[in-house]
Amino acid sequence: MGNKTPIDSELVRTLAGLLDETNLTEIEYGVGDVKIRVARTAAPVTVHHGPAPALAAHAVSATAVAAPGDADHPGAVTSPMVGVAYLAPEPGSAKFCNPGDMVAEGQTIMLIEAMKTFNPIRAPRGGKLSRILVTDGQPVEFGEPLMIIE
Amino acid sequence: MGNKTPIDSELVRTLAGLLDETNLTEIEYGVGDVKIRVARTAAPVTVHHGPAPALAAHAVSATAVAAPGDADHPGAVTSPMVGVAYLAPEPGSAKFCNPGDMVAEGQTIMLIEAMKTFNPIRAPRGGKLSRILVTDGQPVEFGEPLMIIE
Amino acid sequence: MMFEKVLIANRGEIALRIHRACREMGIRTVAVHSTADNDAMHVRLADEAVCIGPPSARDSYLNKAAILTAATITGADAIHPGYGFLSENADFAQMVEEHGFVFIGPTPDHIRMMGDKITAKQAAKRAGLPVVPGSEGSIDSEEQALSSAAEIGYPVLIKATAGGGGKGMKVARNADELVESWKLARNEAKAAFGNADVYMEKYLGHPRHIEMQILADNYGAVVHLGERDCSLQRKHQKVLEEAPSPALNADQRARIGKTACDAIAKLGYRNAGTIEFLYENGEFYFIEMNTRLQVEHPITEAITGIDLVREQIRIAAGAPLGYTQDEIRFQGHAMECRVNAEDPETFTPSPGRVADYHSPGGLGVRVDSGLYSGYRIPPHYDSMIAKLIVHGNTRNEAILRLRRALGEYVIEGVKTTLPLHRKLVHDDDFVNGDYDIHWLEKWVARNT
Amino acid sequence: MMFEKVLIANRGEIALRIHRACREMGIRTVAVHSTADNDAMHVRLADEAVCIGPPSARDSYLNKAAILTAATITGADAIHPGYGFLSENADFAQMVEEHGFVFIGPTPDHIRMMGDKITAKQAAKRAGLPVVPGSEGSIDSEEQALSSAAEIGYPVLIKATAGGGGKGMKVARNADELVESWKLARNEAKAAFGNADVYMEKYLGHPRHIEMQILADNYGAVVHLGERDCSLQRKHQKVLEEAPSPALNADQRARIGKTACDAIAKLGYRNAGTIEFLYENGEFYFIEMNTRLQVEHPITEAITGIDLVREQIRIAAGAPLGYTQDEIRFQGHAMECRVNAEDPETFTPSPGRVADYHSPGGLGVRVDSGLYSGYRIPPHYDSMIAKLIVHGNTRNEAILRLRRALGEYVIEGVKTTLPLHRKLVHDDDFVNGDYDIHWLEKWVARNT
Repeated sequence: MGNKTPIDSELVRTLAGLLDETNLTEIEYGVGDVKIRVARTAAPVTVHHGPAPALAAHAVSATAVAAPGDADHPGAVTSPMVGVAYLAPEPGSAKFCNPGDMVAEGQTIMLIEAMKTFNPIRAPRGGKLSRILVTDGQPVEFGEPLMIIE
Repeated sequence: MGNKTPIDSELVRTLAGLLDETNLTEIEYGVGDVKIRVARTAAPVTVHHGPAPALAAHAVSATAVAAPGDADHPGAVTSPMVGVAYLAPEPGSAKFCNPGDMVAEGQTIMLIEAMKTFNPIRAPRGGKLSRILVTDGQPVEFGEPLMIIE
Repeated sequence: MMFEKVLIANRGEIALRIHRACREMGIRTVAVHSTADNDAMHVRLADEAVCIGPPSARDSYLNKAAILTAATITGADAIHPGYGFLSENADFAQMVEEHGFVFIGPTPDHIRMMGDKITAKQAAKRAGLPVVPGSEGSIDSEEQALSSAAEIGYPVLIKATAGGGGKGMKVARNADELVESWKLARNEAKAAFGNADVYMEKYLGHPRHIEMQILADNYGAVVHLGERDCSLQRKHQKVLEEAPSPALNADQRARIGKTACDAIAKLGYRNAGTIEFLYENGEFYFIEMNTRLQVEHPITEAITGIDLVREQIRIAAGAPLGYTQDEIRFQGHAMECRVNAEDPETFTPSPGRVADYHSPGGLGVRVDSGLYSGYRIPPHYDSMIAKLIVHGNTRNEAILRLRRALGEYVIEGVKTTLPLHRKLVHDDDFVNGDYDIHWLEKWVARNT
Repeated sequence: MMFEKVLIANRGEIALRIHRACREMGIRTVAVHSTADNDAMHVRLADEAVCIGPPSARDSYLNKAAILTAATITGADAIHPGYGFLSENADFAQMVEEHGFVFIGPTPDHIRMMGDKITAKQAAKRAGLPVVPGSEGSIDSEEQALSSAAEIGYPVLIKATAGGGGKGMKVARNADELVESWKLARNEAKAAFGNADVYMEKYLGHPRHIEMQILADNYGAVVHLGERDCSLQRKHQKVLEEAPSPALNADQRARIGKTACDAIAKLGYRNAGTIEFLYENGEFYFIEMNTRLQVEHPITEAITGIDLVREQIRIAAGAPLGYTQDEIRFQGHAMECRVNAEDPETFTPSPGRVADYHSPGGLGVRVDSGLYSGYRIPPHYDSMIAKLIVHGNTRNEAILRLRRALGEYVIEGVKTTLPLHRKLVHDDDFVNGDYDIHWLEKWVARNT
């Protein structure tokens, strides 16, 4: 595959480290084409039998940078597949939608590329797009929250 | 050591099994010279992390046949050493004391043999001897309740 | 050149096993997982984790596109398929290669060849592996039946060409029984399938399941790592395996090992593979070849000191084997218990929360399991949750160590087959190594 | 005749270790324990358990009468003393024998001989073991100093005969320094101890601690199981051990091994034992002999495949070794981390409740520990709570496996030295095997 989309794991890790250090819950960071947002809400630590055989912190998933809480948001639109999210139909053109826009049910709100196929993601319901949780070109996992429509 | 005091572990196990089966909390059993009492109160199971790496039941300690609760009885006299308990100064003679007797502080209430030495066990306080928890010739552990003086 | 990052396209203990091998080679790991496995041990331990789909295996662990996308996104060099799921899917292996990743396993062609029973048997025969002797075509006369049986040797099994499910199947132990059996089989076949054609095979009454572990590099070097005896099966699922087989001696091992290596060389096969045989009265009969890592590979690792997953990765990265058959030493005896989250009497699956978990330790004991205290065993997948492997200097040492370790193993909160294993390892036939592939079914019927 | 019941006169991981060996030999076990160890793993697993005293070791694990009484009551045949506690107490060994039990270890006389530093060194020298060269008596003149030093070889150490604690101790690297050092040492000795007498020894600046494991039966057969390198020490406590030593080659191993075996044969020693040496510039110097099982014995078990506790029991029961030196094969490389319940920076003990416990598994990993989730580590005893042992085909494999296993090990609720080990195994000097007995102290000072 010629045009892999390499993600800078180190950068994510650095930001995750800063998040810890500064006790922030979210950092958004952009340099040139690269935009990264890292966030962390209180991790659902199992208190009683909790820690479990791994240092959860050391496996900072490269793609799991959205705040875990967003996935449970009633208005969250989650990714139906693993792939790369695109907010505009082609590089340089206008985004499908922007925070504050009213979107209609069935309207294409972003694309997810998987296996060289661009899969349109449609709004599951109409409403106000309150937040976009991913950046253009960001790898997303299955189930990862993409946008919030309220 | 010529005259080892072999204890019949199987018998203890059988009684322990019967205890479970019949849902009793105590069984006393005597045939000829042998007398065995097995008892069990609700075991102090650690509920949360409980079962712990062993089948507690399979290690029925040969000497731990007194009810665990007795050790916590305020009037309990516990064994200061591991050894064999004797209730009378010599075979065939009268017991040092019997249930119902009033005993005086410092009075010898039994002997514990360890390493061929007979160690007198003295009443730590005066009072009424309400129960004798061991039988003549029974092996006892350190800390095992011997009698209850109330 | 060695890989920098390997994607593990599997779950459970085998995903953890592969992760560990990568870690020990300095290779970074990507765990792909379904939403049901968010808390799985290997997901927590991997360098990167990517959720590829919902619990249903079809949409996650069997989802070729999602796995390849995850490999692309994370920049993996190679994909290890483990066992089960896509491990013997030739199309997947081909897609992996077409997308520029390395598939840690054999070529798609070899997977395809061995994936079809008929092609596999033909290929095996051509490559010189012993197969169950049988008639070339249908047996259409008494004379033909008698001459075929004489050639094959009694007992023989007469089977409907169109058949299955035991219909039209008859055993003949000698020439006296043969004609009647042949007639009965034809009649049954005619009645059941509308086709009276029958063929003839050697009948194996009490075979053992014995398999040879093979390693082959890309340069024609092939070695075998001895056999495993996997005769203890219930509903065609292996339950307890051992290596070496109590039934073979060193001579037989060397002979079947050489036959297997020669066949693998002739086939041009690469990477790890297992040739499964039925074994009876000193003779081996090819059943099938597994073109992947086996569940029971750790017992081979124990007796050879060779890390099979490491070897798979090395071979896939283009490294030569680097040792020859005579450098492989077999040391001691190993056994593996597969522990399932199932009722040990009814075998009903028992997923759920593991309240307490404590694995046995000490000399000669290995546990491969993704369990931990508080882990929830998801209901969506295979019920095998742990493998307990012991190694001893002798078979007797291994049995005593296995009993000891089974006694220490604590898995609370779900039902497991540990009690079954604890009983099995005290059985006299087991202790004597005196069992065939039917033995365990009968033992289970007697003991539950 | 093999024992039917063995009493384990110890606690913690080594009591569990001994229990496991007994179980695997079909021998019943008696755990004797203090009230602080009622819930200890080996107490739960043993066939019988007898409480012998309160938490204080003096009144329980060092209470000879209580232990012998427990042995009598339970009808044990033999007593295994483990390490520490009464394991090198000659009087105890003698009492055990006088009471008609078998002591699983050497004779009381050999324990006594090796228990006294001076007797031990004399015995070692007579038996042909290399000792640190030194002057026979005090050095009373410049001429005597010069001739002694020439004989011993520089650098030399001049020490006060009456001394200790570094007073009156001087190093001379060559003849030019010698006379002044001798004078200074005498003056310091005179001032510190009122006695100017000094003697001379070879000075070792950067020695390694290397020890040979020995097994000897009651019939004169002696073998060595190779060496262990235990140079990584902090305050004279071993922290991480490996076998073989990165500093020795096969030739050196064979040579010092033969020297050690010959000495053991000459001494008429029986059972397991360890001869500890300082090693510098290709030379070995006897320090002491441990007449018992060592904490670090599992790394020897890993590279030889020999179960040392089983061998101790077999020898004590009168069995012959049954193998010769040339049948012992050294395979691969092993390392052991001692995990203590201590702050990894201040080394303050950290007893208490283990909230979560998960031990690493997989190929080549062994854990010896009595810990479990919910266990309370009592504050009364040694802080060592677990040993993590790995085995690989090469030293590099062992290091990578150790890193992997340390990463999986979870002990929550108390502080442990796991973080120290996790850092140590990444140090370049460690990776290169480039360390002596002083190295770890400096490393700790730099890293905490």
